[in-house]
Amino acid sequence: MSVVESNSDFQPTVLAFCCHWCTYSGADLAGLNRMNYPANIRLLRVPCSGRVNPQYVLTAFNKGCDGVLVCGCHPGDCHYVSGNYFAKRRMMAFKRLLEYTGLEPERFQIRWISGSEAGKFRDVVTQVCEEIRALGPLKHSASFEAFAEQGALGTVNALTPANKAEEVVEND
Amino acid sequence: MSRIGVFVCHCGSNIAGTIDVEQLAQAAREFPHVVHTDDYKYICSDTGQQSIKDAIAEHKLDRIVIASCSPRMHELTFRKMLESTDVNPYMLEVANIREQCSWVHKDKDVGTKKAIDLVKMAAAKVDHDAPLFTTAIPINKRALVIGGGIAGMQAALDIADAGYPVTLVEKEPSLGGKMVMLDKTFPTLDCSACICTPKMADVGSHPLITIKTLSEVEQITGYVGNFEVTIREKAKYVDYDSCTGCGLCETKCPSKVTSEFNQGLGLRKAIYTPFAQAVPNKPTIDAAHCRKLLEGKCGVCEKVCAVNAIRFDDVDTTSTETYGAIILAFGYQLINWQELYGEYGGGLYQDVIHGLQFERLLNASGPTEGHIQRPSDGAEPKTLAIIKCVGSRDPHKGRSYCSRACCMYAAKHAHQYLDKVDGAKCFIFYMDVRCAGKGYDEFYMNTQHDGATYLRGRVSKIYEENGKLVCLGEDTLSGSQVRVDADMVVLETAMVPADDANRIGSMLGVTRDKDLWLSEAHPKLRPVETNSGGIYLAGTCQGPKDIPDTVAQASAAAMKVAILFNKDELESNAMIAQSNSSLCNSCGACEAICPYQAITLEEITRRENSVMVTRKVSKVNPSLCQGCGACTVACRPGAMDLKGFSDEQIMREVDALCQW
Amino acid sequence: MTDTAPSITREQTARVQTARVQTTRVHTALFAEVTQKLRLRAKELLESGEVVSVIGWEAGRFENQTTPAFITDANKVDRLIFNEYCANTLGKYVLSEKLDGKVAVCVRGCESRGINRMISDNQLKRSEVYLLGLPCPGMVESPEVSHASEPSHAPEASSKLLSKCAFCTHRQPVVFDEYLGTCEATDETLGGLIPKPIDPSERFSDVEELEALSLDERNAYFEKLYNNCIRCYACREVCPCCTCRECFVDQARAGWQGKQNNLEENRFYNLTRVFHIGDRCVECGECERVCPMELPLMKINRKMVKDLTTLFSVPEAGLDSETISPLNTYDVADLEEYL
Amino acid sequence: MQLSKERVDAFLAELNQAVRVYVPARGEAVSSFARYGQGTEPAFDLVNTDMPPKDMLFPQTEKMYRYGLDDEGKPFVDATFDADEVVLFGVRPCDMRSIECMDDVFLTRGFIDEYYETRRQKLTTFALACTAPAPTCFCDSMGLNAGQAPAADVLLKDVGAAWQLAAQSEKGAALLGKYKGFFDESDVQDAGAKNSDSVSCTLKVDMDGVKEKLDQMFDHPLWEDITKKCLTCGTCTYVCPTCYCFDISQSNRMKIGERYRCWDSCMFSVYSEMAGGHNPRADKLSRVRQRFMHKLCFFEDRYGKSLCVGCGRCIQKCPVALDISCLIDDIGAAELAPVALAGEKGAGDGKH
Repeated sequence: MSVVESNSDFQPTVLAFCCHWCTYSGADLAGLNRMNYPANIRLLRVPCSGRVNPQYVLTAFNKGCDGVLVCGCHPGDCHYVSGNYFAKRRMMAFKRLLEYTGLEPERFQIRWISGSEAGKFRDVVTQVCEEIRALGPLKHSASFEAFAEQGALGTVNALTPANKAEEVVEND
Repeated sequence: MSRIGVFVCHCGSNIAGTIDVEQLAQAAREFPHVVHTDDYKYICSDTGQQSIKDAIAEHKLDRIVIASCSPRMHELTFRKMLESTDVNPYMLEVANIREQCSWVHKDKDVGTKKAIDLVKMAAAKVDHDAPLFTTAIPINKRALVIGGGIAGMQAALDIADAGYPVTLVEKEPSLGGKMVMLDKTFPTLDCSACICTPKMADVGSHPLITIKTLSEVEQITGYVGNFEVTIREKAKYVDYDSCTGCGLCETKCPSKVTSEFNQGLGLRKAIYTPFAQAVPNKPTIDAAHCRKLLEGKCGVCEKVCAVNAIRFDDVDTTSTETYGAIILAFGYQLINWQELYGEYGGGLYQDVIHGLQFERLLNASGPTEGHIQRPSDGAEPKTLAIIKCVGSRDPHKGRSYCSRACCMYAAKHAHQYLDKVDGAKCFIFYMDVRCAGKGYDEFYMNTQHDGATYLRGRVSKIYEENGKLVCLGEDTLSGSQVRVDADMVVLETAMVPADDANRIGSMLGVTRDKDLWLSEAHPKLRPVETNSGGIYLAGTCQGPKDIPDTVAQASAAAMKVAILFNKDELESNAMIAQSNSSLCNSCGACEAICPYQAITLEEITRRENSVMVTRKVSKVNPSLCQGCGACTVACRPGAMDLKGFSDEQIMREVDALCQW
Repeated sequence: MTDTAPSITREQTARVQTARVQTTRVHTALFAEVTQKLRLRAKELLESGEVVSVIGWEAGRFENQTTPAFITDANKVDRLIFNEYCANTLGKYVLSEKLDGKVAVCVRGCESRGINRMISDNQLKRSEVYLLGLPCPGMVESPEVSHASEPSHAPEASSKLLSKCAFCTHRQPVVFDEYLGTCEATDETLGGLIPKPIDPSERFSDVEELEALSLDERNAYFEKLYNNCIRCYACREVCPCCTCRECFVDQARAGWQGKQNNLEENRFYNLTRVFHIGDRCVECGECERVCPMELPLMKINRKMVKDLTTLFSVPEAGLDSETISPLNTYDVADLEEYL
Repeated sequence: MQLSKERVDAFLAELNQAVRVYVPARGEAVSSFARYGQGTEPAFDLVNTDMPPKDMLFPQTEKMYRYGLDDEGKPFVDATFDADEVVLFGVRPCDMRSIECMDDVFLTRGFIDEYYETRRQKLTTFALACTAPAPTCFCDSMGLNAGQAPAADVLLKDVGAAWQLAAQSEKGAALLGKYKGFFDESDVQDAGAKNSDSVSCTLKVDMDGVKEKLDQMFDHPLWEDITKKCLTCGTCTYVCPTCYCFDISQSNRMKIGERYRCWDSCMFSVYSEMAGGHNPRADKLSRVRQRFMHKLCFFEDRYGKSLCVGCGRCIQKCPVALDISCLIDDIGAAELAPVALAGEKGAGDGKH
């Protein structure tokens, strides 16, 4: 996987919701096999992809993640019979909604990775992380960025008339 | 204010080699509510565990983060350890810094940075952990077996022999199922009845087995250990307590009806036992054909019965009983080939029969007393065509799967035919010959040796010409068109799920696959369990299989029941869904989505804003819930949450990752 | 980045122009007749005690303005009116009004689908409401009470069809106990003066136009929308799908979002709102109509409706009270795009 | 002193160099006060902007202070009261009155809100007298004169091709003095001059005795009737120039947090919910009643004026046409119960 040069310094934060039974164990297997993949990925273990509320995905973006990956068992293999089928429908609708409202498709991806697919886990993580690295950081509002600058404890710049339309213009 | 302890494991050099464990522990000390951190060579060792226990006591820790290998490895180990401390075993989070960090990232700085993030998330999550507890579910040590074929009988016998009472429900008048209809069994050519009827007798006489024939399961509610089952026992019109099974009534009965047992090839009476060795060996009246019941005339059976066992006023009875476990063994049926295969005459030609009909023709107690005769004219067929995979491996007309038993079944038919009819010719149209099994391939080779001609290809058309059944097909090996003028054709038709599969499956929450076979919990590792606790599968209701596999699965299912019954109570899963009734708006989405039927809407009455309100709210049955959490996302009101993976916990993990 | 995204107004797209409607005698006669019948039946229902309340519309202070009316006294039925300014969709009012007994409510296409929605969501029993079906030709904007500008706004001779009515696919009620129109308010009977209900294939044309924009343009468009939202929650309060006892925005414990008005939180509110109702949206358009910031909310709602419709072949929501939400079921043969 | 309409842009552009100038403008969807320049087209023909100018002084979200632990682990609180100089140009008399109401709330009766005070001190207002009110305007019934804005620093009157300027405060006079080059000293009115001295609204309500009557109407059945149609959305409170209810909350990161205050609405049930779950205004009726009682009765008790200025925004924007002018009529027509429950207001319902 080639690293895109223009943004090669950028280290994205990519959150992966992984089901305990398949993808999380697939990731464990990748570890057991000492496979290498980008360290930008952070796994959040859930019992089932059906547990992943799309609101978590929005929260992740709102709080500062640059990309989100949702992984579960292959359809038909769900430890809980049908969780991934429900997840699939939810995510299909939600991903389209996010893309429609302006999110780059690469930033939110869904993949089925089984417990034996360590290689697939590595490949998917590598691909997703590199795609997001190439996109650069996710844009946030000025007030979010102001708070994010930790240590910059000077003037609270929000004490100026809070005209929202203006904030957008200045942000551009 | 919570008091979190963070313990970092070196795992020898597995972790410490690529992660700066001291730096990690130091960083963790800064996280909110973390009051103690430490690192050890091997935390999972006895001394490592002891040091955590000591730290809990010394620092009054109430929750623990362990940064080590995957939670899939040692989460249970550490939970067990916590059982002997004041900390609830579920106040524990494991940060996976080995499989998902030290083993996959070579750069120490990068790995350490990621490990810090992983511990952040675990610390944020553990801060919102709540103590969880399991509940004890009592087990009613009585089993219900649905289906009295070889699978059901074997399972019932095994459970009963283990010392637990069993009720065996069979919808036909006798036990035996499909196996008892067979003439001989491959590859040993044992007489099927000879090996099946002793089982039937054993079941009939076992003190712990209650047989309910002509019975159907109407309703099942409840959950593992506590199923409430309503069984409808149809009217038999004969009092089995007084009936001696002498058979006089059957002899005298004037109404003759096509015999189901003989697959439509013979006749029976309106009062009948389906076959000579039936269990129970007592007759039943077929109300649809009894003159007394239909027209009020006749009543011969009543007159001849020496013990006054005939009860024309008999009615269906239903009973509801509690069972701890259920084995589903209601078998299969043959595909309705007439509907699907118009090119084979669609039932127009009397001498095109299916395999089970052929079994009855071969059987000495069958309609022809074992002589192979054509149904149309009773003549002995000199040329026989056998067509395999009728309905199987045919996704366009039938089913896409292989019915597994037919290859051997067809070979056995050919063998028996060639054995019984002198100078006979037998042609077998096949797609593949699949004979995996002990002694199976040898049997097939012998059949070829006997003179059976195997032609590789499907028959495209059967029509009648000059008293012969012309089978047109292709021999794909030679690439030539083949025509066989047969006297009789045997179709080895596909096994398909029994009519009841869908109804009972949905009643129990057992999923069905695309062909409606019941699904096992795991295709490899849990082949007899279902996703519903306490419900097991035996035999062909799960998929096509032959007799040895069926018996093996039945015994395995029985063993699962015995294991369950060996305990007095079950421990429920602690990490399950829970509903907040003040938020629930009774929309029912959770109920619709739950794969385990663990959620029901129940009416509550309570005071809300100073007004007494009666409304429905969702309620989770802790015995049924498996903790998948699908309902929590379906619940837009936010009433449903998952213990151990709550919305709050997951949100705080995200916060910690992004903003700590 | 220069902002080339379209304006976030509710103005319709090129393909579905909002028609200007000239009120004619045909309409006047239709409305007068229905109003008479409505008053008569309301009186009978209240007098017989069959219902405790009739929900309809009455005149507002301004000419060409109406407001929801709740008639409990048979002597006051003459307050009820039905005309082309009955903009409010009334269905959701039955939830509070039914607490006192059976309620009669006027239903057009939009109300009736909302009623079905609430029945399927277990918020309402069919037996708790008496549905008075009304023929609806589509409603128009009231010119008097709009933006105040100087010199004062002169009422125009023709009025604009409400944008929610321009996208309506079912003007006539899909469920009712009795129908109060003698004739269907169809294109024929109205002499083609009111645009026909939109063809279901055109229903998503505004979504398709936005889909055709570039990612940056769409991003800019929706950022403008989020930035203009004041989070008054009128869209939530009026929605027949929004029947939670406590909205996610108020659930402090889970902490889905805070109360700041900024891009992140307004996006969270708007997208989550759509995700919560999109699988069940009856497309009454009330959320968009009530929005004081005049945000084109149906352009987000309808995106999810469109996707679910095309992906899972689901029928329009609210046509009956049995159909299960496409997100609460699945088919193993569903399209697979995540392998 | 006059400002020729042709020179308005030049003046505002110059002014905007030194201070932040806000003017009424049409947005893509609704109108509001927008920062002058950057493509903003002033819309002085608007009688009222859809959104009131109250966020100039009382932003919908206001960061109050930041707190936490610094690098050495010591706690800190960092609050800076600082604001830019702002000129609000073209604000209408009703909105000026609403600023007076907010001044009462945030600056009088023994409590001074430093955030509000800082902004208020840096604000200079140019009020624009009305000549032709909108159909929904009823300010004159609420005791205002649409041609006057006594609290404004500068009053503008339309005299056709120009605006007549009158400084009404030292701050106003100083500012006009600083930019006098843009102004003519003439007082001529041309033929196109509009009369703003005797403006009369078409919508009238009779406020006589309404407050006194409301004192006795806390449990009146009238509230039940109007409550039925209310959606309890926050539209009226958010478009109201005087609604000032707020909530204070915080967003935290690991070691630092920000405390902010944001608009809230008495229409929302969670607004009055207390820790522990008790809610004194859990039902819709008590919330609807609270809003109107606060506007027309309780505020008068405390500050001696009505909290409704007659701008008509809620009438325009209420999605169900719950019209405060109709309500005032209804109160006037309401029959009081024979035994009036004077003085018995529900406990805790005088929330300010």
